[in-house]
Amino acid sequence: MPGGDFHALLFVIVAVWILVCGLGVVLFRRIMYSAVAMVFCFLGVAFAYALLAAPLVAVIQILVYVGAISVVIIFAIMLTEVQTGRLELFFNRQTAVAAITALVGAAVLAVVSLSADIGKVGDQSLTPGLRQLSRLIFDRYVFPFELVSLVLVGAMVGAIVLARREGERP
Amino acid sequence: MSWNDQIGFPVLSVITFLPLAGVIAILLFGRGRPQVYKVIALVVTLAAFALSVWMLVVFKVSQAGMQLAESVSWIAPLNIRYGMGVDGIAALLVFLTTLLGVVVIIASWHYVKDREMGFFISLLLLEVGMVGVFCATDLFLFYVFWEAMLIPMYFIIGIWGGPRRIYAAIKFFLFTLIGSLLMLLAIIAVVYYVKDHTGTLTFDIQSLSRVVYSYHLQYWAFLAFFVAFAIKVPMFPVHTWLPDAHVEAPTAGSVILAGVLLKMGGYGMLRFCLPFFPDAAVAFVPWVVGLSVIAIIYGALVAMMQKDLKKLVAYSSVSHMGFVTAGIFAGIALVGNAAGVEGAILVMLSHGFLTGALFLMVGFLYERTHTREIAEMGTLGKPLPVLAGFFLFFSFGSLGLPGLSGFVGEFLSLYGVFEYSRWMAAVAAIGVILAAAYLLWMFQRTMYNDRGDDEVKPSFPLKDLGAREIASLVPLVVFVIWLGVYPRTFLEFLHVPVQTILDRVTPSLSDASAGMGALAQLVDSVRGLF
Amino acid sequence: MNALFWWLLVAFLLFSIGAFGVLARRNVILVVMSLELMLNAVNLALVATANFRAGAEGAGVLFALFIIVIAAAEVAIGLAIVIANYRNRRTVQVDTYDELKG
Amino acid sequence: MEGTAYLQIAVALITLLPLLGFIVTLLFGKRMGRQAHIFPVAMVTVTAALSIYGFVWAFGHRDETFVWNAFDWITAGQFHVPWGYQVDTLTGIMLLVVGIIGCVVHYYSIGYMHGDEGYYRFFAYLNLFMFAMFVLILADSYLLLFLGWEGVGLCSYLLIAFWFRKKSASQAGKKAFIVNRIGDFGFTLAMFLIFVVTGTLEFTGVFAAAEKGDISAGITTWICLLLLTGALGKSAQFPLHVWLPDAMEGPTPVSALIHAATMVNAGVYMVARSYPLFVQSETAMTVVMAVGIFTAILASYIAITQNDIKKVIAYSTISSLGFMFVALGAGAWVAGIFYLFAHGFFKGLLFLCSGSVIHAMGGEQDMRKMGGLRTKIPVTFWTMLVGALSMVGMIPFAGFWAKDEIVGATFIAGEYVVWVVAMVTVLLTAIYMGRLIFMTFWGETRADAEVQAHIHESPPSMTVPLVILAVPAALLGLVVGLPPEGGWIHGFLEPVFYHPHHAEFRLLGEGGALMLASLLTVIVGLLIAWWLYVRQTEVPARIADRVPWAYRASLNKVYLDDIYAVVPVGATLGFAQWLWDVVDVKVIDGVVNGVAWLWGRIGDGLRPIQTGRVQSYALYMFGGMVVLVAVFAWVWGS
Amino acid sequence: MELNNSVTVLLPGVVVAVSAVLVMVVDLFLRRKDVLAWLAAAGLLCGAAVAIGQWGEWTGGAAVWRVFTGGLTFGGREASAGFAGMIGHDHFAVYAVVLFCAIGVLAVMLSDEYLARRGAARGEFYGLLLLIVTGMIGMAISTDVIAFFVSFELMSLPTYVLAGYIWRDERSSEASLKYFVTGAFSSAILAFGLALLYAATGATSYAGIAAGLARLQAGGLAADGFLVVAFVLVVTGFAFKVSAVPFHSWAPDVYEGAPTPVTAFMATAVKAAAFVGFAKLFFVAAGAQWADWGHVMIVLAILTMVVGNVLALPQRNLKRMLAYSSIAHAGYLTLGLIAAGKSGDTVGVSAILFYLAAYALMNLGAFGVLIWIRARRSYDYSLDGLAGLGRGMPGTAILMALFMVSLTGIPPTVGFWGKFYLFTAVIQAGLTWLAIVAVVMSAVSAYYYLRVVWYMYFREAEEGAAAEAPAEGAALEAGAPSPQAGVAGAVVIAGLGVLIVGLLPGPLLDAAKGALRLLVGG
Repeated sequence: MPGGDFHALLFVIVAVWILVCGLGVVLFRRIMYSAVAMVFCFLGVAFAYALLAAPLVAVIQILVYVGAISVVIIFAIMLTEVQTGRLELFFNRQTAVAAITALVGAAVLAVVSLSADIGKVGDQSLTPGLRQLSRLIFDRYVFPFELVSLVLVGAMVGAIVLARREGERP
Repeated sequence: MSWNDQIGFPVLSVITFLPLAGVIAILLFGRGRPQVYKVIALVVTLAAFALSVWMLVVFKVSQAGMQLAESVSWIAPLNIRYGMGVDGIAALLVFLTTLLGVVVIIASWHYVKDREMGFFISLLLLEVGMVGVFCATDLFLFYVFWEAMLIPMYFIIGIWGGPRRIYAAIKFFLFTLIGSLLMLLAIIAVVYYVKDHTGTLTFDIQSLSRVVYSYHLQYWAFLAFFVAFAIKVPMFPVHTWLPDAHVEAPTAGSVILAGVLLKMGGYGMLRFCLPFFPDAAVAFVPWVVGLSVIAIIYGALVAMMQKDLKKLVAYSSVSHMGFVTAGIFAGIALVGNAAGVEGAILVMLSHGFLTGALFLMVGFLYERTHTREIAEMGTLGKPLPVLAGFFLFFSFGSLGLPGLSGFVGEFLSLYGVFEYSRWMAAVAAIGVILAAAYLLWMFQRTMYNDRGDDEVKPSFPLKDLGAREIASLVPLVVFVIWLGVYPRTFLEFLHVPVQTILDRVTPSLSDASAGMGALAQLVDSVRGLF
Repeated sequence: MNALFWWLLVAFLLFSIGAFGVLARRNVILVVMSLELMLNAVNLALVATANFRAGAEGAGVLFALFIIVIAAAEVAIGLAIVIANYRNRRTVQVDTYDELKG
Repeated sequence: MEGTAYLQIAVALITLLPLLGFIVTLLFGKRMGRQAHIFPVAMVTVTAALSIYGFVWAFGHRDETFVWNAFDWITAGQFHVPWGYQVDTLTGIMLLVVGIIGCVVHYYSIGYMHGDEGYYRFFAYLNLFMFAMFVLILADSYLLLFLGWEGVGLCSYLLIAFWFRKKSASQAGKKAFIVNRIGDFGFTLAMFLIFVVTGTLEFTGVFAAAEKGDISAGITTWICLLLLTGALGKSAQFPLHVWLPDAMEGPTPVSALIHAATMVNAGVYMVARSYPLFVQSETAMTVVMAVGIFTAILASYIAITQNDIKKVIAYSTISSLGFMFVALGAGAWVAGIFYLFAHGFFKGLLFLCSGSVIHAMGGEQDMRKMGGLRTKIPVTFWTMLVGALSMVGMIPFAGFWAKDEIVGATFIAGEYVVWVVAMVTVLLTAIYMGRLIFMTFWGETRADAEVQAHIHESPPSMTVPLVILAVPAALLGLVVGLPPEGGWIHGFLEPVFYHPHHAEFRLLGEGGALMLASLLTVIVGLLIAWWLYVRQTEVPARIADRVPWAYRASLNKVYLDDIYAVVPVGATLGFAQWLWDVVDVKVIDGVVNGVAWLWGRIGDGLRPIQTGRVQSYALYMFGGMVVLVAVFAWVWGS
Repeated sequence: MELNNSVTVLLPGVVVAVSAVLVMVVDLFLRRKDVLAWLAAAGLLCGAAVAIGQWGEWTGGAAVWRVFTGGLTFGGREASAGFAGMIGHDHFAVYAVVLFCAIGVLAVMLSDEYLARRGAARGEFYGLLLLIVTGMIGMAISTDVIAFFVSFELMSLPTYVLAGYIWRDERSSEASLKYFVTGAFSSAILAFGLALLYAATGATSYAGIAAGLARLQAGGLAADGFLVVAFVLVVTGFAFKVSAVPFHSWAPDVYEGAPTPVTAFMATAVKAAAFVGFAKLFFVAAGAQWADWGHVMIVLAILTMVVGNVLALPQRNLKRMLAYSSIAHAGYLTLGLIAAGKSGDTVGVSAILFYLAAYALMNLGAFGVLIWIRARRSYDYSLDGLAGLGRGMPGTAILMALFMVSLTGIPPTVGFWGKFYLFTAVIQAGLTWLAIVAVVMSAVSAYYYLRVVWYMYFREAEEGAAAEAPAEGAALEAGAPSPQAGVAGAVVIAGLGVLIVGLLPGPLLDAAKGALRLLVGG
């Protein structure tokens, strides 16, 4: 168990929280419930980040995921809410196979990888502080940083292109 | 860069690429003007033929190795060179190719109606590839020509062929392609084997054929090369593309196909299979000769049953080419059995003349009767005496009448087989009887009367051969007789190169492993692949 | 099993849950949501590693940050595509989009 | 060789002139129309003169063998054969036979073929034949002999099928060539074997090796038997004789020249030429004799019921050739050649006469429709009578002396069974030849009135040759064959057959007795024939009724053609059909197309995997990934 | 003037990225939209030129370089590393950059007419296209998984958009959706794989990963299982992008549905970028382990070759057929990776580089011909629609035949050399049997490639099918000059390239070889 009993307890709580909410996302029949579960799941992940001594990521997780992505998704849901289909259509025909595959997949991945030994893994937090991170971003990681900005430009342009109304021209 | 050191003139390149120049000239000046492009085609092929005759004249028969050689760096990173050169074998085949090149141009003068210019361009391009195959002294250049040649042939069959032309074209293409792709792998393996062992990367055929290859490599690479060539020859049981291709191809295509393309198989065996992989070649002798003998008999028997004239001639090719492979491989089975090999080469030449001519005849018949069904003909000797005369001449040449070209080669190659195995020779000799049977039966059913006592009268007027058609046949007649009566002219070219090949093979004969079962060796070497 | 592996186990499970959502849910928006779950699993693994692995120098954290941003871009584009399709077909049932096949 | 320059030129011209005649006639004959014969006949006349010169040379140099290698023909590796000519006394005899008869037949053909639409073609073929035949007999190696051998086969094919618009003619031509090819199969293998053991195919070299004992006995026997196979085909011996009767479809001069006087003798000539080989193999000699005698009696038996005048003569030819083989097999080599010599003339004569008869009867060949022609065509009658008497072996015609030597030789050789069969054959020969003469020339003319009105003697171009041939047919024996078994011809051929059969002939002894016996047999036979076909013409029918199987067997040529149609021919065709229909189309091509089809089917079969639903694709991906992990972990773990 | 290496290294990418923005900005202010294509092409060409200059700098052609950079020079002739190992510039990357830019230029030429005809916005299109190229360049020069992944996404996300660019077209938007779902799915898997790699080695730079792996190996730890999972997950991401079976299923649908110029671009550039980027990742980060890890690729390669070729057989839609054929080609290319791992030398990778260029030429040509035909007459990309093309459009048909022959791999075309070089690598690696499989499969492929030829030449067109007006010609902008010249130009360039490089492959082979000078062990 990581980092002593208290830590372990927190870990269990967070882990269960994340996984239950995750299951909720994929299992709830009403898509709105799923969306809510997703938001809680994101929050759980943010707690996990905090637990893992990465407060910056936790904050950004909340900002971006809970604040932005979830909202966008909920908008999209509302936009397409008009027809959610009949009840039996929440899952597709390959659900059983998919479930088995996912279970087996999780099992295989976990068993194969986690039975291995990858050497010494420290117990205490090694995560650099905020100041250090900012330095890194604008020094070593300036290249991906710039690229990410291009990704955002691309996403913006792309979304605009696709979401344009009928007959609308730039 | 070293252009040819003997005569100062790259005659082989010129022969090879003259037709290409013709193609360019046609594209520039010949559009929409049939007379112009036909004349251009005729002129360039004639020029190529004249040059190839000149090449034979300046060729020094007693000199070993490649002559009239040219060599220029082509693809430097892989040390692939543009290398041209001929030995006696190649020289003769180049000559055969250019001769048939002229013949088909003359014979096709009025043959196709549709997209005629494309037809002549295809023929010329085909000639480039064929001559190139025989001239190349760089393994890679050889391969490039070998494959490039497929495409014009594919078009010739596919566009101007008979009703089942698409099937035939694709079958032809795929069969050859499978073989040549396997060959490509073997080429790579061979070349890099040499590189690994000597440190030099070279595609020069002469250098490669002096290396001693490991057994594993020899066995499977031999088989890869052999399959490629066997398909081309074609040997039983990979022959079925041939009848289809022949039947559907237009006359010129059939002539080239039978006259030159099939020779490439035999040529390839002589140039690659034997000198590169002598041990494997020797070990496979019983199999190859056995298959060849089967092909001889099988081809003859099946030919006998054909209802289509072209198919009959096609299967007769299977039978005749059996003598080639049998002769070549029987020739290496014993020390000093050059007769078989030289005979095999003569068969190739003679088959080029004869079967080419027979296909021309069938084409001429078809132009007159609009059928190739043997059953729909009969007593045509009456209205078409000249045609019948030529037909008879070539038929007898084909069935191996002494004094005509077919005999010398078949006799020699049979003799080679006889020295190797008397029983196989005896069985193969039955093929000669059968050849008489199917050819004479064919002749009887078409030119003579085969239907009781009434003369069969064609319902339409038949015109006998015209001057142009006769002109396309006469050169073949000349060479058929020449080769039959005075084969020395041709044989002289063969002594030295054949001896070179045999010298290369001879050490393998005494090799203990040569006695091992070829299949066991092969299985072993295939296991090595994995 | 060390602490990192426990966290990785959670990541695997979340990842598989997300995968199940992608594979089985009909609503294409739910598919997009499931994809986000998967990316969160990745981030969890990264941050956990960054926390526990010696010598990582914060790379994991930064990677996670980048992925979060990319996820946002992905959602934007994904939803735009969903909307475009929705406009064409008036449905969000992803398995009805099978005009192209074979 | 000194002093042979003229001979060299002569020999070269002998082969070249007919060839020239052939080429010129083929190219320009059509334009020359009715005059097409001039050039070829002139060529052959000169050739005949030259061949007589050749004979004369041999006559003057009987102990010499002239060999001239004109040029290297085939040189390939270890294999070397020149194009060379050889003249010795045996060749001399052959030159004489071929030259004279060939020339005569050419002249005869001018009249006989007059008006035929293929007039020029006929002369061209005849010239080509002369070329090939001369190459055959002049060749100094087996291979060149084989060239002539096949060349005459080709001409035989062309000439038999000369009237190719008749199905029977085209069929017969094809049959002749293919049957000969079967023989040539053996010939070819024999040549291979000879070359393998001796390293040469030139006669001098081969025979020198044979005499030195370089060839083991077993191999010698094999070589001889294989050579014999070739001879069987060419000389129409059982079981390859079936082509010759059919060959009568050709114009009669062809029958005379090719199928009686020259080409069919090639087999005999070849065996005689291979004398040094054959004498070393007792087995081969015995086989030769056995084949010969069986063929002789078989042919005679068949001949006796044939109604076609040419068929009768054809079977008589087979029978005569059988006799020659008997002679060779019995070791009476000279007798064999002597008989060949004489046979050439009288059989040529007989055929030409029959041609004259047919000509007179307006194309009718059935003897049942002839009769009483004795007075209507006297020249033909008398010359044919000479030929027939010579054929049956009536003293003092040429045939008598030759045949008697052969029959005697069998007895002296101790082959009594053979002798008895030979005597029966002689009797049968006398009967059927008598039957032929009597049915044709005696009795009432049984032809239609219209035909009868047109019966006329042939033109001089035809009758003169008859007379020319009748002279040697009658007198040759007296000139060269006396005394029996020691005549001039024996001395002449001795250099070739250098182990002569030295049995002293005594008139009042074994030889005389045998001669008398055979003469009596002939006379008895002729009398029987006279009785059956002139006096009691209804008896033959009654005999036929009494032993219908024997009659029908004879009439149907012992059913050999029918058997051949089933066993070798039918079986081959059936097998070929099976190969084509089943093996080629279904199995081999079936596999080829099947593989292609299979790929297509697999492609079609896999298409549904591409469902079009994106989640299936994701499932493949995830599943694939999991499987990869599992497999890879398992592989690596183990 | 000496500048920080990091900046000069980025120069080609910067040029392209700036062009992307420039195009979109100019689009806002300019009415004449045909300028945009010129602008985009110019940007790409500049990027390529800069890259070529960099190549020249290393190979001694410093003068060329100075012309472009006004005197900027590198410190030496070594590969340059920037941002503390985040990116690394070498011949390998330069080769790739030139390749991407060249493909981009051809894609622009192919697109302009198409977009005009479909009435789609061109500014955004070129902008996104250039962004994608920027992402590709990023993949090529990255030496850190973070940079790599971000570049990967920069390449992927706009591609989803381009696939659905004609959003009114149901098929186009469906293709886009499918591509997005599967693409995002695989991105997540890839990201997880990279995360696990990071977890295993504690590093994100390629060099760090390599060192970490070496440490693990040296430490004798039983880390294999972990690495297997990490590795397989990364390979999954790779296999998805190059459409290797069983991660290929998106490709046929997306290729068929996407606008044809986009399909052409995806089939060539995206695949090339995936191969280039992942090859660098595999060989620099995991070079030592690659010989073992190559085994998993063997399974993928065989499956890919077989399924791709076999499924191409029954296709009668040319775009779809080419999609399957591109799957098959991915299989051949994968052989190069395996060979490189197995033999431990570089021939395999340089064979891939050569093959990618060859494949780009012939595939762009083939798609270009389809666009060209579509622009000239009503054409539904079906095989039957090609009937009689040899007579109706002889020049087009000749070019198409050339591309098909080249795809089959018959000399003297560039496709042949690609296969030759690849098989050479495979055989040298001692995997002859694998080469035999490839050969058999390429014989199968000959059937469907040649079928195109036979439809064009051996079949006659149905009456009245030919010479119809373009189906959507009405959408052409009034007054705009005919943009068909671009398509024709691209096709002819591709055709000439196929033939000329086919006849004289030396320089390109040299380049492909030279590109590896500093890769392995770097």
